[in-house]
Amino acid sequence: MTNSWTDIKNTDLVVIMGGNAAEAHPCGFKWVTEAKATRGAKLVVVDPRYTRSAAVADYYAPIRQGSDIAFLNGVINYCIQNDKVQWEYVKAFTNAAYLVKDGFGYQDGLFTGYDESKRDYNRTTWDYQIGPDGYAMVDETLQNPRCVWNLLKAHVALYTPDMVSRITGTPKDKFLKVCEMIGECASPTKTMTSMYALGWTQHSKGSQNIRTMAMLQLILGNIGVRGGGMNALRGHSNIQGLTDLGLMSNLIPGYLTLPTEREPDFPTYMASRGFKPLRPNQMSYWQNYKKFFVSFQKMMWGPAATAENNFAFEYLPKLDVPAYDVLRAFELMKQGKMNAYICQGFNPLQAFPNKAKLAEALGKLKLLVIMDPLETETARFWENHGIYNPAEPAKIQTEVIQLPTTCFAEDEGALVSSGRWLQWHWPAGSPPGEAKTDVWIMAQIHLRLKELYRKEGGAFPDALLNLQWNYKDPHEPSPEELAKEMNGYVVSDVVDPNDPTKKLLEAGKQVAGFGALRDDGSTACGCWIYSGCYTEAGNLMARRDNSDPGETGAYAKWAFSWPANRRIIYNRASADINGKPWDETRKLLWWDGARWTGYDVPDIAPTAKPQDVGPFIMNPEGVSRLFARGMMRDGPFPVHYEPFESPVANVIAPKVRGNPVARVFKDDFAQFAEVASPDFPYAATSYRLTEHFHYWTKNNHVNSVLQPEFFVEISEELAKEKGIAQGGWARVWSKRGSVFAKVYVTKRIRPMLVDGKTVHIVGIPIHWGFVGAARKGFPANQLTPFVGDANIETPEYKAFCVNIEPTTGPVA
Amino acid sequence: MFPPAPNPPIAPTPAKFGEKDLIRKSASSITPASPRQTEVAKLIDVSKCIGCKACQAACLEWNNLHEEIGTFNGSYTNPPDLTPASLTLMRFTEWVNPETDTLEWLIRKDGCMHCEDPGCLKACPAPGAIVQYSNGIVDFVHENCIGCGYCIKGCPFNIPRISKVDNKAYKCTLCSDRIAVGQWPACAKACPTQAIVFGTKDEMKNWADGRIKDLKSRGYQNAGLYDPPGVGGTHVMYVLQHANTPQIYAGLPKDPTISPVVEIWKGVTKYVGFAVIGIAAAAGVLHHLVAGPNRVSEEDEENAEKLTGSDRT
Amino acid sequence: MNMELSRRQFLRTAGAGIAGTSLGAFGFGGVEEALADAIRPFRLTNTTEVRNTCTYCSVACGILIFSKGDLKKGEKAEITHIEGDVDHPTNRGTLCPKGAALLDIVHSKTRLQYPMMRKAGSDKFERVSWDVALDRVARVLKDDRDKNFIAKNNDGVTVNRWVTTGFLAASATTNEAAWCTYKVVRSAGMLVFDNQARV
Amino acid sequence: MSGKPYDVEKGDGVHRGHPVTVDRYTLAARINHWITAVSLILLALSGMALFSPQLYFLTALFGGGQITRAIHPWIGVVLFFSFAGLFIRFWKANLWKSEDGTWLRRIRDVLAGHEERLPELGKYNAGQKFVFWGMSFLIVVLISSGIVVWDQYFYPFTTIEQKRVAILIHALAAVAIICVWIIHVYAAIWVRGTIGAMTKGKVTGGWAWRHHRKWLRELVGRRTTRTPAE
Repeated sequence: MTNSWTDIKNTDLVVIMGGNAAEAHPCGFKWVTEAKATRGAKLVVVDPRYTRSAAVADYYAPIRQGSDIAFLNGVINYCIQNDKVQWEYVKAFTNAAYLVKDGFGYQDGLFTGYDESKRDYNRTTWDYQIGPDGYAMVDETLQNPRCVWNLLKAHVALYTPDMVSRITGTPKDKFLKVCEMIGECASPTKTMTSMYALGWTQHSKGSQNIRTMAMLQLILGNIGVRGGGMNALRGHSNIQGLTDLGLMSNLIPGYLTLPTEREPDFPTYMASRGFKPLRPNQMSYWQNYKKFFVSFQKMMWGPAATAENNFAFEYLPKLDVPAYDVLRAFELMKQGKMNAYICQGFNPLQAFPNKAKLAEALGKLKLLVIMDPLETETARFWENHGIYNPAEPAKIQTEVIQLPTTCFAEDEGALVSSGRWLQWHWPAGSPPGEAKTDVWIMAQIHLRLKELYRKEGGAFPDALLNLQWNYKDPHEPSPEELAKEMNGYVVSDVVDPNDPTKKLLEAGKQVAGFGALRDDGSTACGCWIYSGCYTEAGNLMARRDNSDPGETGAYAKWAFSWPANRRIIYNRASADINGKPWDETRKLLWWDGARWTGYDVPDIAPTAKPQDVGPFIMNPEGVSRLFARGMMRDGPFPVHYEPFESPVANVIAPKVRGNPVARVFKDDFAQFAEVASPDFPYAATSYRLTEHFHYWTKNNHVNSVLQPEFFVEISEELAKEKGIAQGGWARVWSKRGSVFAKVYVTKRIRPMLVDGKTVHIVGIPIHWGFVGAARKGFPANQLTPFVGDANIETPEYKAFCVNIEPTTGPVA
Repeated sequence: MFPPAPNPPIAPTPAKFGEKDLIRKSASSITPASPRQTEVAKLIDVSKCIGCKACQAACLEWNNLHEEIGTFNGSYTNPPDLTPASLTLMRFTEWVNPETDTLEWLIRKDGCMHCEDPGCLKACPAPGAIVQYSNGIVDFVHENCIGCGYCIKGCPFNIPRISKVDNKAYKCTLCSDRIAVGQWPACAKACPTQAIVFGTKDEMKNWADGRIKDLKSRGYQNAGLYDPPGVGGTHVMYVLQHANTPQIYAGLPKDPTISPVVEIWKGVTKYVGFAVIGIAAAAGVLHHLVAGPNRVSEEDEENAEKLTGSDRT
Repeated sequence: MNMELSRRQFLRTAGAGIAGTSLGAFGFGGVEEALADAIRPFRLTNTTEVRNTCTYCSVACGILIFSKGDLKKGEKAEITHIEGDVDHPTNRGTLCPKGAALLDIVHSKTRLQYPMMRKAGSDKFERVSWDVALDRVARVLKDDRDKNFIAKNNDGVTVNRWVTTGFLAASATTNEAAWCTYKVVRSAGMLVFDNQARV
Repeated sequence: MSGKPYDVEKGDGVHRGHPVTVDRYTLAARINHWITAVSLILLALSGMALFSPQLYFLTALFGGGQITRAIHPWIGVVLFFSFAGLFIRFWKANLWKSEDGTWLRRIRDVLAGHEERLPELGKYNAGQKFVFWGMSFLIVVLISSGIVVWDQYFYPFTTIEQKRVAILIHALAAVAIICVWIIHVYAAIWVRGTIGAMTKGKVTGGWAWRHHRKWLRELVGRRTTRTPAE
C-alpha cells in the first residue's frame, strides 16, 4: 500500500478491482464504509463475480477474469479522450514529457525487440532519448510525437468502449458509467483509491494489471495524496515483512538484489546500481545503494566483511537464472534436481498450482522438513486419504520431519501490515507440548551445521562459519537483539571531518535512521528500510500512542512505518509544483517557504525546493513513469494478453498466446487447454471466502462451521444448460485434474458476451483439503495451471479453463 | 464512526444492572423496577453489512458455544438456521430489484430482537425463566427453563431454539454479561464495518437517521428504520434499504405482533378454562346438595332377585 | 523508553464532532452489587491482558489476548479469550470472522506438539526428540551441500551457490524470525529461497 | 328375548343370591380403566402446571419443571393407548340407541333421580355414552395437537403458526376433557353403588335393575343364572 488502511477514510471514490476487500480484508474495508458514511464517497466494484464488496457497492460492473488491462487501458483512453486528466500533476510529476528512443515501437501485441525462441525482449530501445548533457530529453509542451504522452495516447487508442466490451464482456454502458465515475477524480480536489489484491497479481500479466491502474492513478493525480494511492492489500500478516526482508531467491533485505553470475566482482555489481540522476537536481535515492549494501554485509559477517575483501561480496551466492522462485523449485524437484526442502509455516501442496505435479515433486525429495504450528497437507503428502489424496506411502521414499512451532500468541516481535506499519507484539500463552519458536529452530539448524563444518570441514564453509552470531544466548537470539540488527548500529566511531574531536557516530549505538548509514564499513544494518525502528530512543515499533493530529488518519506515533516512519509514500506529490496542497481540506505536506512541513514525514529532503526536486525520489528521473522503460519484462506500456487458458483468442493480437514473455516449462505447456477448447469451455477462477483464511482455518472449528463444505459457484444459466441442481454435486475438471464439489447456483455470476461468444464462469473457492477440523474436500490447485507472471512468477490462479458436469457425490 | 466502548476491564467490576432492574419476569407478577434504566439498543445497518459472519464467530467464541460442522446447502447461510449454539445468523438473499433490474445481495443478521413487549416471556410458563431488564434486555434464565418451547410459539420472529442436549431454550442474551460491565455485545464489537453498533436506544435512533439520510442520497428512497411498534419496539433494530418491504430480507416480518393465537391461549383461554372447570365442579356439588344421592332401593334389589329367580319364595 | 499507550486517546478525539455516546449512562453510578444469577459473571475478570496482532491478513488488527497465568511473572499461561483492541487505529476493536475465532486456532486440535519423523516408505509419523530431528536435518543438509555446492561456474566465476536444497519461508512469522531465517539460509549459500508473497 | 345380545360385553354375568350380583367389568377392564384414570389425572395436573403460572407449583409433584415438561407427553402416550384399550372394549355398547334419545329428553328426571320415569336402558345410559365419546374425541384431539407441540421429537414437521394453533386447541381440549372427567367422576359418586363396578367389578342386581334394566334382562335371558355355590 502506498497509503495506510486508515487513510482510506479520506477518499472520494474507492475502486475495488482485482480484489475483494470486503471479503478478504473486512477490518480494513471498514475505512471504505467510513469514507462512504462520512464523506459520501462512492464505491465501485469491477469483478467477474458479484462479491461481498459488490454487495455494499454503489456501482457494480462485471468483467471477465484476465481482461483487466483491456478495461483499464480503456479507462485511460476515455480519460485522455474526454480530458479527464489532472494536467498539472501529469506534466510536473510524470514522465509524460520525456522523449522515447526512435527505435521503440509496438505492433500486433508485441513491442520492439521480441525474440520468440527466448520468450523475451531485447529492451534496449525501451528508453529515453538522452541529450548531450547526459540527461533525458523532454518536451514540456507535449507536442513531440515521441514524447511518452503521445505514445501512450496512441497505444491506448485501440481500447475504445466497444473494443473493451468485446474483450472484457463488460456491457458498454456499465463500462462507460465506471469511466465517468473514475473520470471525476481527475479534479485536484477529488481522489480515488485503488484497492486490489490477488485478483490482479495471480495472472500471467499480474504486474501489468497493477501497473495499468498505477498509470491511471498518475493521470488522475492520485498518487501521494490523502485518500489516493495504489493499495495492494497484502494477504498474510507478515508477508510484507518477509518481502521487505528479502526472503526470496534474488533479494537482499530492503529491496537490494543479489549479484548474478554476470556480475563477477563487486565493482561490476555496483556499476549497474549507480542510479545516476536522469534529470538535473534529482535525488535518485538509490545512489545510496552502496551504503545500504555495505551496511548489510557488515551486519551479516561483522569483522569478516572488510574493505579489503569487498565486504565479503564473495560470500553471497550468485544467480544463474533470474530467480529460483517456487515454481522453478518444484519444477527442479520434479526433475529430481533437488534433495531437501524446508517449509516454514507454509503448505505448498495446497498453495501452488497443479497439485498432482507438486505431489510428484515432493515424492522425489530425500528430505522434507516442515516447521509449522499446525498440521498441513504438505507434511502428510505421502499419506493416503482416498480420492482426496491418493498417495501410496510405500512407494514414497521421502523422509519427512515435522517440527512444531509456536504461533503468534506465543511469540514476540514485529509484523508489518499492508500499510507498512511495523507493529510489535508480546507473547500471551505457553506453547503447547514441545513447540519451539522459529528463531530457536533456525538457530539450532545453523549451530548444528556450523558444528559439523568445524568438525568435518566441507564445501566453502566461510560464509557459514563467519556469520555474525553474537547473541547473548546463541541458541535463541532474542527478538530485541534481532530487531536491533535490522535497525542497524554503529560499528566504529565516525568523526566529523572538520572537527576530529567531534563524534558524529559513536560505536555501539543504534543508528537513528538509514540517513546515517555509510559505505565504509563503519555502520552495520540488516534492513535499511527498517532503519529507525529500534533506535537509541527504544523500540519504536512498540509505540502505542494513537493520537492523530488533524485527523488525517496518519497516526504518526503508533508503531513505526517504513521508510522513516512515513505513512504515505510519495507524499510530496500531495502538493503542487509550488508546494501548495492540491486540496486544502485534505492537506498532508506543504512547503512553508524554507522547508517541507505537515502531518507526515516528507518523502523528500526536507529542504528540497519544490520546483527543483521531483517527488518520486527513488526514480533517477524524479518523476513517476507512465512509460516504464525496460523495468518490466513484458513492455513499457501494458497490453491486453489473454490468460494461457482462455475461452477466446486475443482479439487485439490473435497470434499471441498468453503473455508472450511469461516463463512456461515444457511439460506444463502440454497441460494447458487449447485456446477456446471445446473440452474446457468455461472460464474458471479461484478465490478465498471471508469465513476462511487460505488453508489455515481448516484447523479451526468455528471457521469450518461458517462455511462447512467445498462448493463451486455457477450461474443459473449454466446450471440449467448442464442440468445441475442447486446444492447438488458436480465434477469439475481441467486438463490437470478433477474435483467433486457441491454447486451453488447463484444470481451473482452471470454469463458474459465476449467477442460475440457466451462465456460461462465457474467460481472455485479455496480452503479444503484432507487434514484439520473441516470436512475433507478438494483444493482448487488440482485444477490450476503451472505458470506465473512474467515479472514475478505469481501463479495464474485467477483465470483458467474447466469443464463441469452433474454427478453424484464423490466415492471416497 | 460511532465511538466504541473502551477495552474490557480485567479488574473486578460491579455489574451495572441486575435483579433489581427487572421489569418483567415470566409466569410471575413483579413490581417493575423504577426508575427505569436508560434503554439500550443494538442497531444493525444492513446497508453496511458485508456478510462476513464476524458476529457469528464472535458470538460462538464469547459464549463458549459449540456448533456442528454442517454441509453446503445452496447458500452462504451457515448453519442453515439458528440453533441452540448459533444465537445469531447471517441470512443471505439474492434479490433482483424489480425497479432497477439489478441484483442486490441482502444480508441480514438474524437473532433475538429484544422486544419491548416480548412474546417469548408472555408465553413462558416457568416462573423466572425469561426476564426483562429495565434497559430492555430480554434474557433467558436457564436454571428456570423447563424446555417446553412455548417461547418459540410466543416469539413473532422465530428465534428461540431448544437444545437437544439439555432441553433448554437458547437465544441471544445481548451479551448481558458484557453490557453489565459497560462493554458492547460481542457481535457489535467484532463487526468490521460497524454495521452493528450499540448504545442507548435514543442514540441508535439518531445514528440510524444519519444512515437513512445517506441511503436516501444514494437512491434508496424507501430506506428506513425497523423498530416494529407491534411489539412495542425492539432493542435490536435494523436500518433497511427497503424498509417498506422487510420480508425480502429473508422473511423479516412486516408488522410483527405477538400472534393473536398466542394472546388467546395465554389470555382468555386461561380464565375461561378455569371458570368452566370451576363451574362444572360446582354444579356437581350443588346438584348433590339439592338432589341427594341416587340410591338403589330395597325394591330394586328384590326386583332383580325376582328376575334372576333367586327370590326366597 | 516506556512505550505504554495512552489508552483513552480515541474516545477523547473520536467523540468530538460525532454524537457523543452516553454509554456510560447504563451504569447509574457504580451501584455496588453482586451480579444477578441470570447474568454470567464477566469472563475476563482477573485474567492477564496481552497486546498482540492478528496472525491472519495484513490489515494487522490489534488484538487483546486474555489468559490465566502471566508469562511475565514466569507462570504458565493458558489463553482463554481473544478480542479486538479498541485502541488500535486500524481495527478499533473490530475483528473479522477469522480474527474473532483466533482462540480456536491457538487451541486447535491439530496444533503440532512434538517433533515427528516419517521414514522413507512408512505410512506413519513417529515421535522423535528435538535432538534426533535437528541432528538429522543438519546431517542431510550438510551432506547435500558438500556434494552439490557450486563454488565456481563453468566460466570460472566464483558463484558460491547451493541449489539442491530449498527453503520456503513463512508468511506469518515475525520480522525477527524472518531476519534470523534469512541469515541462516543465505549464509549457507542457498538460492532456492522463496516465500508466500507470490501466492 | 330374541335377537343378538348387543349390549352385553365379554365377562358380564349375573349371580343369584341376596342380593343378586352382576359382573360388570372384568379385572382386565378395570386395570385398563385405572391406568387411564391415573394417566388422565397426572396429565391434568402436569398440564395445568404448564398452563397456568398459578399452578406451576404442581410441577413439584413430578420433580420439577423440566421433568414435568418431559413426562407429560409420555403420559399422554400411555393414556392414548390405554384409552384405546377401553375403546375397543366398550365402543359397541356405547352405540346410540333409540331409548337414549328418550333418556336425554327426560334429563330433568335423570337429574332428579326419577329413574322410574325413564326407559329401560342397556349397559350404558346416554350420559355415560356422552362421556365415552367425549373422551374418545378429546383424547384424539389432545394426542394430535400434543404431538404437534412435542418439540423434542416433532419440531421440524410443522410451522410455528401451526404449533400455535395446536397448543391453543390442546388447551381448549384439555379444559373440555377435565369437564367431562368431572361429570364422569361426579356421576359415579352420585349414583351410589357405581364405584364398585370399577373396584370390585361387580354391582348389585338392584343397581343393575334400577339403572340398566335392559342390560340386566339381557344377561338373565342369555344364560342360566348361577348360584353363588356354583
